Amino acid sequence: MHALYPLILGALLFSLGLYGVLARRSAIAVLMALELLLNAVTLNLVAYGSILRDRYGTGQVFTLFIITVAAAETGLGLAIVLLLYRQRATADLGVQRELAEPVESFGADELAATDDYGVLR
Amino acid sequence: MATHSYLSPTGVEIAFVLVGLVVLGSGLLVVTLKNLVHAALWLIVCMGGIGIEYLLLGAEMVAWIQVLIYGGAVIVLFLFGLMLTKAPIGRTEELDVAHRWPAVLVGLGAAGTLVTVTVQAYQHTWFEPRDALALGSSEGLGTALFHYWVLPFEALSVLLLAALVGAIALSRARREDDGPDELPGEAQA
Amino acid sequence: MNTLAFASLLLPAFGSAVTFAGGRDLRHVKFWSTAPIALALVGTILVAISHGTGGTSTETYTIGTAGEFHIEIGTRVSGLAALTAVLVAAVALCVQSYSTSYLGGEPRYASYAALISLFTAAMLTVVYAADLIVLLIGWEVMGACSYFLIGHYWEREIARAASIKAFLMTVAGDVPFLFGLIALGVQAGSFQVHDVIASADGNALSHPGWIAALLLCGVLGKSAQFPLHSWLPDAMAGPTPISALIHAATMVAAGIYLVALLYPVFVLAPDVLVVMAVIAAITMLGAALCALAQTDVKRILAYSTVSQLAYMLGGLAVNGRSQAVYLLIVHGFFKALLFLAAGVVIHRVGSNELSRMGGLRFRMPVAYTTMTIGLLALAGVPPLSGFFGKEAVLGAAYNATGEFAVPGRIVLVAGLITAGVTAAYALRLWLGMFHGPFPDAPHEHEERIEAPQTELIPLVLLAIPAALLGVVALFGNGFSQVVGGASGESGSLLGAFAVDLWPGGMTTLLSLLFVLGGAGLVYLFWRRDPKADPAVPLLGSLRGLLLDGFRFDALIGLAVVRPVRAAAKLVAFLDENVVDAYVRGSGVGARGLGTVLRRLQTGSVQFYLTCLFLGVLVMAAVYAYVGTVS
Amino acid sequence: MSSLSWWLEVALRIVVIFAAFLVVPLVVGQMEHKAMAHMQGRLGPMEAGGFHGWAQLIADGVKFAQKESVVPDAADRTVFQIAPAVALIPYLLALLVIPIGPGTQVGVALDLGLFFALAVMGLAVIGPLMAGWSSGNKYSLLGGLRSAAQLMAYELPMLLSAASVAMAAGTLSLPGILDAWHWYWLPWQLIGGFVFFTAGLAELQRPPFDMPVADSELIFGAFTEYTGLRFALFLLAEYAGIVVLCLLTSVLYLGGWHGPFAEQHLGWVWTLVKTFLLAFVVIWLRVSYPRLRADQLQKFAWTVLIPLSLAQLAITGVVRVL
Repeated sequence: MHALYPLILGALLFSLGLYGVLARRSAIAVLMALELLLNAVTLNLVAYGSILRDRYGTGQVFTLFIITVAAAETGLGLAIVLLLYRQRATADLGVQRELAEPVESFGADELAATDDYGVLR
Repeated sequence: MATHSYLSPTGVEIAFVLVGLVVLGSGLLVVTLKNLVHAALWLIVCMGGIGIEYLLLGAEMVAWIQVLIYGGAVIVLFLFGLMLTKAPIGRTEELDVAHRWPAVLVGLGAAGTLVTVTVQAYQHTWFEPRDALALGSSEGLGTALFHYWVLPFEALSVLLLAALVGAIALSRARREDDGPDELPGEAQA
Repeated sequence: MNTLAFASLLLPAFGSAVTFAGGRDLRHVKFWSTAPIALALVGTILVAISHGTGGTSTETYTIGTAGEFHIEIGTRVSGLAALTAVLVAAVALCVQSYSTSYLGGEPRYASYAALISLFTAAMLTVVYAADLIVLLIGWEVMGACSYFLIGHYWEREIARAASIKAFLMTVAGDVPFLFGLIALGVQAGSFQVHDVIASADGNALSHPGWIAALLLCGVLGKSAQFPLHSWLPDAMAGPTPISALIHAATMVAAGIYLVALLYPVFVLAPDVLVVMAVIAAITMLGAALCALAQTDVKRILAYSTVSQLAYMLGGLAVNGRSQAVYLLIVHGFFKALLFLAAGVVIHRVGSNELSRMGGLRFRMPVAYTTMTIGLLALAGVPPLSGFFGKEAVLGAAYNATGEFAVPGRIVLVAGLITAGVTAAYALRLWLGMFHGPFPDAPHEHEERIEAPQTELIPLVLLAIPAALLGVVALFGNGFSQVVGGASGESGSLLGAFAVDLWPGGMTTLLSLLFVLGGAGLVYLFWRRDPKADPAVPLLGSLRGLLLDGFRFDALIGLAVVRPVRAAAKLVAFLDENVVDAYVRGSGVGARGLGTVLRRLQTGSVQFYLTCLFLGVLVMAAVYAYVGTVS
Repeated sequence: MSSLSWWLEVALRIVVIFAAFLVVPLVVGQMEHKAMAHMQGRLGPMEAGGFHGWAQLIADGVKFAQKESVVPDAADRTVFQIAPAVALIPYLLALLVIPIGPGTQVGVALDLGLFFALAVMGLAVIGPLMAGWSSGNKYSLLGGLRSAAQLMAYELPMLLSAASVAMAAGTLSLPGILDAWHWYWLPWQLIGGFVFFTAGLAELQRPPFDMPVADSELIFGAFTEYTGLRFALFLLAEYAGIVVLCLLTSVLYLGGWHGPFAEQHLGWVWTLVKTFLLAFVVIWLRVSYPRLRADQLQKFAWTVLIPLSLAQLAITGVVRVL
């Protein structure tokens, strides 16, 4: 098999996941996009394991590891999202803005005039 | 190897490309659909497709583990989480950020860069998926895992334990003074 | 002997510390301010006796290094130092015991007494110092002490202004002085007084002229010579005992002492000596004239001090080192006496003004007697000590030859005229204070208002040397043998020829004529109207100018203060509108940038991630491109 | 083996398995009707068709087929319609790898058969979830939520006890496991068998683990809005699940086609006998036990089944090493 088939599939899948992580507002959707990212990586690992004829099974073993980690990550991530949802009644990442300056110092009017990124219109 | 050519793809290659198209299509739907549950369901398709790709690459064990973990556990978790956060039926407006062009730019840029680099590096490389079959079986993978990767395996078990404890701690992180903290769904019922 | 000197030096310092630490208990303060100085006096006298006429002795140990130089603490006892130390200790003791009653009731007496002790210790440090750096420390501590003591009545604006003025003017001299000391030490290769004098004797200094000029600046400041003299009359704002201390023995004497100490350096710079002579001439005559015009008793004495110090400086300018030192010591005693006696009178009368006094000779007989002795000495009436001191300097000027001839003429002429003026203001002061009618009391003979014993005893004690120290001059060259001849202890430069303090016939005649003339004029005008001030008709229209000290302060204000103020305004303007503009500009700029960047700080994690990945992408693309090209 | 005959054989196997897939669950369903009717003394199901009401199942089928297939307005149509298929198909796939007799009497002799079966069974649980969400009904949603919680809880003991057998046999292939089977495995893997069977019941949401469809609380849980054939498909999926679970249990823990005699020729009979016996137990349990509460359910999984399965793993390991 040509090496490019799995590798390009992995690259494109990775780009899709990247887009999803950046573009989705729902925390769960972001987590799903994250799974795409992880799968792109594992696909590459398996492919490289075959391409490079690795006799220690590194590619597949690490794919297993990553799948395990992904499962753990999903569990924890969802626990966090649920906690967030309990406290804020939303899983929307667009309104989680604690990293920004407090609203008081910025002015409510200005905040109202911001878009999803918080960038002033 | 001279026998390889783009013009005469093998059956495995054709299958791989077809399934790959399914994977990419479903992946695209996962990140673009306005309906979150649909996106999650398409994620099943995507994961299953990747599992088949693993099979085609000769990683049999990994393929079934992919189906088992993703299909049986991760997706169920996602659906569970979606239901707990009251995913509505139908389109969720404002599911995406309003200005998607930076994300599109990053996605396209990443795709362009990665594909360019990959093509430049591996345009003359072929490999035989069947070579991986011995390794991809349960015996081969188990041997590799417990001969060479025991320590990472154990470390991973610790990680899983930590994740378990963490998840429990997170979901129990309620104090007395927090007042009633029912799930929205239960409150409704 | 050196140890004893060191102990004498440390005793007042110790007393100062204890006085400071001891709080306000009056008896405690009185004891600890006088007893250590009394012991120090005994110590200095023993040092002087044991030193005798023999050379110098230095004893040091190193306490630190500055570059290749060692700073060594220790004492250097010479004849000059031993005698000056006795003067310092004696005057300090008198001042302290006098102060116990003079200022004993004041709330700040403790700090005052402690500062006097510290002042004394600092002066003794200057006197005994074996190292120029240590000398400098004592020199500057004295400046600080004088600042505090002159400003003792800091509630009064005039005292605050005077203390700041004294500090600034002396420090203005100290800056070049410091450079001079450093240059001296560098050129001599050592800061040891011993080495410095040796290298000056060996003519090993490359630029003695510059060094002497720089050192002279410090001397002018400390010894209140023109043009840095005006702080001294203003320093009268301090308590009277302080004036006695500063004028007689410590602060101002330090400048003369330093020139005498480093005389070989100055001898190497004849130009500086001429300058010194000119300055001395201007100062002695101008100050004496000012003294004649003043109505404030203490200011009269202050200007007289300036004038007398100019005599000493003049003596030094004409190779009359021994004579100058002799005058220094003699003057120390009679000037201390004069101030303390004047303090007694001022305290009883309640005013500094001469016009508020008169006819006190029966009411305050002790003050009258001692003050008469002091004023006779000041005026140079034989056989009192002042006569011999002044005659010695004038004699030196008269006898000056060679390179000292020019300064000699200048000093001689100025000195003779000043002698007349001095006699005039001394007589005026005497008549004004003790004769004629007392302005407010009709029964002037009735009651005695004598001061307490603690104030009178120092007067009597000081009156003895003021009257009798002239005897020293009768022993021919004995004194100059003790203090080390014309050019210093080693005396190798010009030869240790014996210097005779015996008054010369010519100068005695001339100066007595001038004294008689000056005194006679004043007496004549006084006879005409005992109630009036004889200086008014005597000086005529000049009086106003002299009363203001030649309006020298106004001149300084015009020449120094206003330009400095203008410069300060300019600097302030630059600071506020140019420098601060940058500061404010950076603030505004940062704020503006912050406003711009704030728009990036949205709090949206995904936005941050987008930026992050864009950056990574650019880097990856660049890397890929570079990799492709190469 | 020529290519043609290979393809033929594959086609044949698939047809046979598909037929079995359609028939056996119906038999189990009929069995449930009859057994429950007898146990509960219910007279209704005894009427249809005369003797013992043998045609009751056919009557039910006709009734389901006749009914209108309603999709509620509030529902997510596509997902609502696909859900029954998603629930059913995994069991069909699982059947593919389960051997019923020695040698080639298996759909596909997969090297990772056990793994495959468990993986696709895990997929089957998505069906009720989809149904519960897409119905647009809060009872359905709650049913779906309960399903998800329950499924996640019982997946683990099931896998662990299955792993015990795989460990004992040293292979993940189901025929391989049966080849390695000895009679003493019965006591050896007894605990594992109990855990596997119980957890399987919970995954199937059979009573007494039927809290997700608790009819007295949630009407019919995730399936509330379903009617007609789609509802029938869900029922079929449930019975197919019972069949697959019982088959797997018999293969893993009861020796499958092993029997006291005639193993080679009539092995499949032994398998079926064991399977139907287990199915009867399933029905029996439904009739006998009250429904567990949600917390009891979770507690049972985490504090009883998982420790038991871990103990079984330990026992297996120790015996293997000895």
